[in-house]
Amino acid sequence: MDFELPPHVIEFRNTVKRIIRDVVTPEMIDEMHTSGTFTNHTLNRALAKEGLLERAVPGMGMGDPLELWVLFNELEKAGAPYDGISTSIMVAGVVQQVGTDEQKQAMIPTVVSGEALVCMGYSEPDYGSDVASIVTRAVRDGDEFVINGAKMWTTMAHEAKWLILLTRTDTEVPKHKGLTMFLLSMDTPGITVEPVHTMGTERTNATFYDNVRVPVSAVLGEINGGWRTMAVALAFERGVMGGTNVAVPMLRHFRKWAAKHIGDDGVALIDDTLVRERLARIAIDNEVAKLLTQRSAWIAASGGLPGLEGSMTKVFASEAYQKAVRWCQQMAGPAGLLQFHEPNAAADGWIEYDSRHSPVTTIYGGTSEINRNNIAERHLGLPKAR
Amino acid sequence: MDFELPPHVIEFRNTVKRIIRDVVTPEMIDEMHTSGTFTNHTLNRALAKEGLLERAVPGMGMGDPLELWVLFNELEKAGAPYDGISTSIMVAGVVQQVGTDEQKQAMIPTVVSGEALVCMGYSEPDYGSDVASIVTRAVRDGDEFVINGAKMWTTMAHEAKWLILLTRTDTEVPKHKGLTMFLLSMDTPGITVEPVHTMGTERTNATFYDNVRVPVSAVLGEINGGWRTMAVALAFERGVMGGTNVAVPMLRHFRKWAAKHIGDDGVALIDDTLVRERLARIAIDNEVAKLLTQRSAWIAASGGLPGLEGSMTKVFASEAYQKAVRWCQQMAGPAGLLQFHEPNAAADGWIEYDSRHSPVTTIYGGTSEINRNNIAERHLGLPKAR
Amino acid sequence: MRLGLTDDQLAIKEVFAGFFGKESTPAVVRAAEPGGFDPKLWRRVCETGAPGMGVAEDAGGGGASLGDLAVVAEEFGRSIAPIPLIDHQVAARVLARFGGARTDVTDGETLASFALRPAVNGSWWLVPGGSVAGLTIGLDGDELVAVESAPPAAAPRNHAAQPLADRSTAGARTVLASGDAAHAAFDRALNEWKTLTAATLVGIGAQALHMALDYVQSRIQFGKPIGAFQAVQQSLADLPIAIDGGRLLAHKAAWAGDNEAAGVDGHLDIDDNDNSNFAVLAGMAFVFNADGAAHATDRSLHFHGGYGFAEEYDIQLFYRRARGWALVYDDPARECGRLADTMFGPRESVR
Amino acid sequence: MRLGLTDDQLAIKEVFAGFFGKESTPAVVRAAEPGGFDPKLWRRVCETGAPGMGVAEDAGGGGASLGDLAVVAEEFGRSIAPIPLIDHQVAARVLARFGGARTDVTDGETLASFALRPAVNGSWWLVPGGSVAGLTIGLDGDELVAVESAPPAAAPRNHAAQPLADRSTAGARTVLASGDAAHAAFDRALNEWKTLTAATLVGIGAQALHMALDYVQSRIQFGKPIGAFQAVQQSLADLPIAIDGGRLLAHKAAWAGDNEAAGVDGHLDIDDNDNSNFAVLAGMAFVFNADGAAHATDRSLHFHGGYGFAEEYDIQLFYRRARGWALVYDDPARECGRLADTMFGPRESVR
Repeated sequence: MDFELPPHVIEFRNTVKRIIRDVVTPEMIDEMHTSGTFTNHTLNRALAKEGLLERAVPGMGMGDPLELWVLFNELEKAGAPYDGISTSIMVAGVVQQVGTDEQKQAMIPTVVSGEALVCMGYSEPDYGSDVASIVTRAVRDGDEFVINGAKMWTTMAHEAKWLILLTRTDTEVPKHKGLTMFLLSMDTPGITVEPVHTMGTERTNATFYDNVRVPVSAVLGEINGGWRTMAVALAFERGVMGGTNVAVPMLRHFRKWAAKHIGDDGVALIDDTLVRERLARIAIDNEVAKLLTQRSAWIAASGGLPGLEGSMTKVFASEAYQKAVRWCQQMAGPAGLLQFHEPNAAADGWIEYDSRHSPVTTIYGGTSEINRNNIAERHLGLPKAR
Repeated sequence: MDFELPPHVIEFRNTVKRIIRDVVTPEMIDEMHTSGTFTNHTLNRALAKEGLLERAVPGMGMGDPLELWVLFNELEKAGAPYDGISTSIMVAGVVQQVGTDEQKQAMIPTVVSGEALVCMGYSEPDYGSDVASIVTRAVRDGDEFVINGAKMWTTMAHEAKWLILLTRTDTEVPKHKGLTMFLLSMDTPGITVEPVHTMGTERTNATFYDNVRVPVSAVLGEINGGWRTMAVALAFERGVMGGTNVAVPMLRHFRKWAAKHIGDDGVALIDDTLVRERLARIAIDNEVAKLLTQRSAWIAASGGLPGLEGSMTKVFASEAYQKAVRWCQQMAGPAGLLQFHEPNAAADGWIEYDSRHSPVTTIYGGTSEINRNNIAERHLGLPKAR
Repeated sequence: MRLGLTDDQLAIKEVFAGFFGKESTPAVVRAAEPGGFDPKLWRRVCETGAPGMGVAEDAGGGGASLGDLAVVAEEFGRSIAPIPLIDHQVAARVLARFGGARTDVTDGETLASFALRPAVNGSWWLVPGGSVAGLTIGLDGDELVAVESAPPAAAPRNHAAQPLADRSTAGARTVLASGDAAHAAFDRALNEWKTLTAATLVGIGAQALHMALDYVQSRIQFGKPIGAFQAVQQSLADLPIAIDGGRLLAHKAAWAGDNEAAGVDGHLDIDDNDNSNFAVLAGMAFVFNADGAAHATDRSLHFHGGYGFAEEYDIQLFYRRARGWALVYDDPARECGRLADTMFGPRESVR
Repeated sequence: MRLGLTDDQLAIKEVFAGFFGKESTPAVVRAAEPGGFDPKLWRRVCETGAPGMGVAEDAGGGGASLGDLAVVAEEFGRSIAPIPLIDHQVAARVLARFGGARTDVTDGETLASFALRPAVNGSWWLVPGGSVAGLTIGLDGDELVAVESAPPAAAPRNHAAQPLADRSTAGARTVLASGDAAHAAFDRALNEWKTLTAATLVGIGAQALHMALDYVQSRIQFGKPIGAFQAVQQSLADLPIAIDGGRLLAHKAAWAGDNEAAGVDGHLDIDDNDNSNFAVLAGMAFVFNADGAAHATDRSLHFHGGYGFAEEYDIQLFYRRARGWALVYDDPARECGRLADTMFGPRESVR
């Protein structure tokens, strides 16, 4: 029972905090919400410049494994645009683990320098939770594969230099066993990107693959080993790269606003008994979400694979966040409906934004139902129920 | 949109209220909790004497069909011991609908006079939710059936004169089609009753049937038509015979206590902001539970069969009650732990009692899960999922 | 006792279900964002008589009861029509009640709105319909007034794309009532607004359930429609309960409101769960349906998966309105506090 | 950073899991109802050294940290042992902290209890362990005192069959601390009690989940174990999350408490979710685990079906203790109010 970070990780955290303080301006956050693209080149480069991205890549051995969690936890708490680099660093870790030397040399330096982003093509229009059934085909043609199909939710595809793409290479075997992952450049001819706008402002994409030709050397991992490559990615992510403490900035934004929002009766909103109880419960859940995330980071740093722990954290944190958002928007009353830049908006519009953002958090990266299935079957040992 | 009862039903209600006022004493309620047997002969006879039981029996045509609901709603709100007569009146309705003249003449007068109670033998140790699979056998032997088996949760068996018993008479057909219901006297040789005590104080029973011989004339409904007879019983019950407004007396008990319970700061508990919000939400749910029940009564009184509406009411009311109990026990703090007759017990011990009683309400008469399955399949039209 | 609709109400329901289903499609709703007002749809709804249908016949209106308006409101909610219909109906009824019925308001030619909060420093904060209404009815100190003034050019950007605006108490000002009468009239109108908003929220919730059922029956994952999984079914099974319960409660509030208007005072005995008090039922209906519609749209969006979050799908339109159309009044928890004051009496032991 | 147990703690866990599993079976728990105290079990637990293990070594105790005690508490909770172990451990630590360590208390020969509330009119209300303790530690005005007096004959009948009693401040009275020091010592002890109770509740929840899993895997309905239905699985899947989260929180509180005792003050920055403050973590652990254990036992009982409600099944024993062992202190909602005072500052705009 020692919850304190080791000194060198504290130093790492202080560096992250300093960079955030210096680089992440309200204007930067504003631009991210206006553009819908949750990445920022200035921030990425600033982190890269001090070697933080390199240290965070899993398996590179440059920093303490806890630093991956610390980096994204600080970025998340600050409300900074980090979606681009989180995916990129995770994929860099996958390439480090299963990629060829050629792939490593081509791709990793571009990511850890903060110059290049990576996007992921897993889900398809007809296959979301059931991703093992995807139908985008990659057909061998001599030394090449020819890829045809469509992907959904290819976030950052319009900014990324790299793409990892899950395809079906064998239709004659059980569905998990006929998948192959590719690492390719977004410049490859035949790729089209169409924006998909969301209620949370964030832009994602549909991507289309029309006779996209890649050399056999673009296979990431083994041919027909795509499911395994995806599992490596998931194991790296394990819920420690952001997404489990998003209620922290919301509580901070709300608290600051509620302290200066004086009702007609002269009482500050923060002093309302019904508000205080709910804020305390949000703070408790934030602490628990942090501890569950910290546990995954600790297990990973100790050489374990916190897969189910990540599922548990994700279910808890996303549902606690949604509850917290509902409470905050209700407590704010009409002010909780006003958007960024509107006078009198609760917490400068953050509450309204969180209310639009929160629904997706129990959907992406595995719905709560899929995660609960996994917990029931693999953690509790109950019979398979689907 | 007219929510007012017709004048003659108001008069009926006033009569029920008067009898309750005159007959239902704190001592009577206390005796019910001490004995664990939730019926009272004096009350039953008082209701019978003024013809109220007779009027309430479904299908007898003696009173407005709304009166069934009104009778049990008033008894429930008063916290009176009514479990015995509610089952009895329901079964009297079944006998009225599907029984032979002989059965009607033998059984109904004993019930509507408040003299005899009825118990029900449906569930078995191994079959609760899956009641269609029960294995208590009834085997034809000339003009008789010989019954062997065991039943669980045969509440009132130790007080009842009559028993309706679900048995398997044919093992060669699909399970719903081989069931037969019997109406028999509890005096019939071969029946043993063993008490089963519950955390809610209420006593129920396990009953055992050892070569119990009954004439063919004891069949209630058709041979192998037991499922249909049970459906008639369910249709009569339809959630209007108590069980959906049990949070009403709890709120009343809590409110009265909270008004006189003064904290160390001199503030009455009822004036605590956190208490007031929760009490208001309980009152809202009580109103909704009443309206949903009233709807079932109205549909039935208009000639409809409110089966799914009854399921919906039951799920809502029982879960709202459990939430309300949890809140009340928490709001009461340590006083909410003290039982009847202990000094300083919250609401004279009612809160502690409700906390022990409430768990069963989402279990008996169809678990919430079974009811939700039914709603999903039969009301929402979703595919069968079990 | 008759808990369902009268034959007349069934006819009203059919007419407005048809009207809104045809005129206020999701495309129309979407096109009216972010301002939240479609002038063409308003003109069309005026042709149906809906804006003035709640005004007494002798004042030139349709003479509809609050119960009838609740039937319209549910269909309005089902289509989340981009017009401030409820606000206008409530305002028109207030005007007529104080002898100020105006043909242009009853007809809907002049759009009226009702300020949900008393004015502070000469301004009514976030009046629903305020960005498009030429006439604002509201409480200003101890006076209930109608103020005629030009609406602002635009609404502040808001969650539900509602035509909201802060409105000044300055302008061509008519005093409708003063003193206790003004406060009573304001309370009455606010209770009508809560009741009709509750019915609107029932419609939003019912439509969200309908959309969820469509989606989960057609979306196949793991070789089955996702609606065949108990994980989905158990969660969706709660929705019709809350919708039906919420509708009964909104209807009972409307019935109690009509009784009150007819001079039949309601009864309130919480200890006996016996309650026909308009103010209490209106508050209850608001709280219960604010929660119910928020939950129904949340579950429906969730079971749409990623598509539910995509702007091009319709459920997000409902999700946002389920929240905005209720919270423009207030936090349901604070409304519970006010209900407690009525149900359990004032906080006597607290200074 | 090491979130798991140390090797020593793993050994402690094994010893006490074995002890309670063997000595405090459900039959033992049941036999001790309604009084809630098994003197034989208390004597046996004294042999393990548990009553005084949290007392400093130089005061004659086992020198265990609060973290070590939390490990014991979880196993104690898992077996819902009918002895007031937590209360005694907290009381013994207070005594020792003020130089009043007594061998008879450290050994457990004299049972001590800790009053969770300051005395009012010369009486401590519902002291856990109060019906059997010969020594009561509590706050009386501005003094922290230890009062020696004979316990009452019986406990009032209560939900969890706890050995509760009201205790008088009269008796052989030793003042342990006065003024600010007394209040600080009381707060410290109360935070220890909350932390250890939180760990106890983790044990209750974990055992309730264990019992649910046993039952749903063996109970067949519709031709399958009921644990094969998603309706059951989805609901049970929440339990390990709350249990693991609650355990981490209780352990962090214990760690912060040990730091505080060692003179390392905690840090509190809620805006940054950075919190090592003992008082706040203890309150959080209490609230979170009071809710968690109540929920876990509720779900476990529910999935036992009718049998869960039968007295002869064990889950009802856990259900009642999950509530009683927490609420004997207070409503978690009120504890949230106190946490808010620390986390967000006092209510300055309210007189």
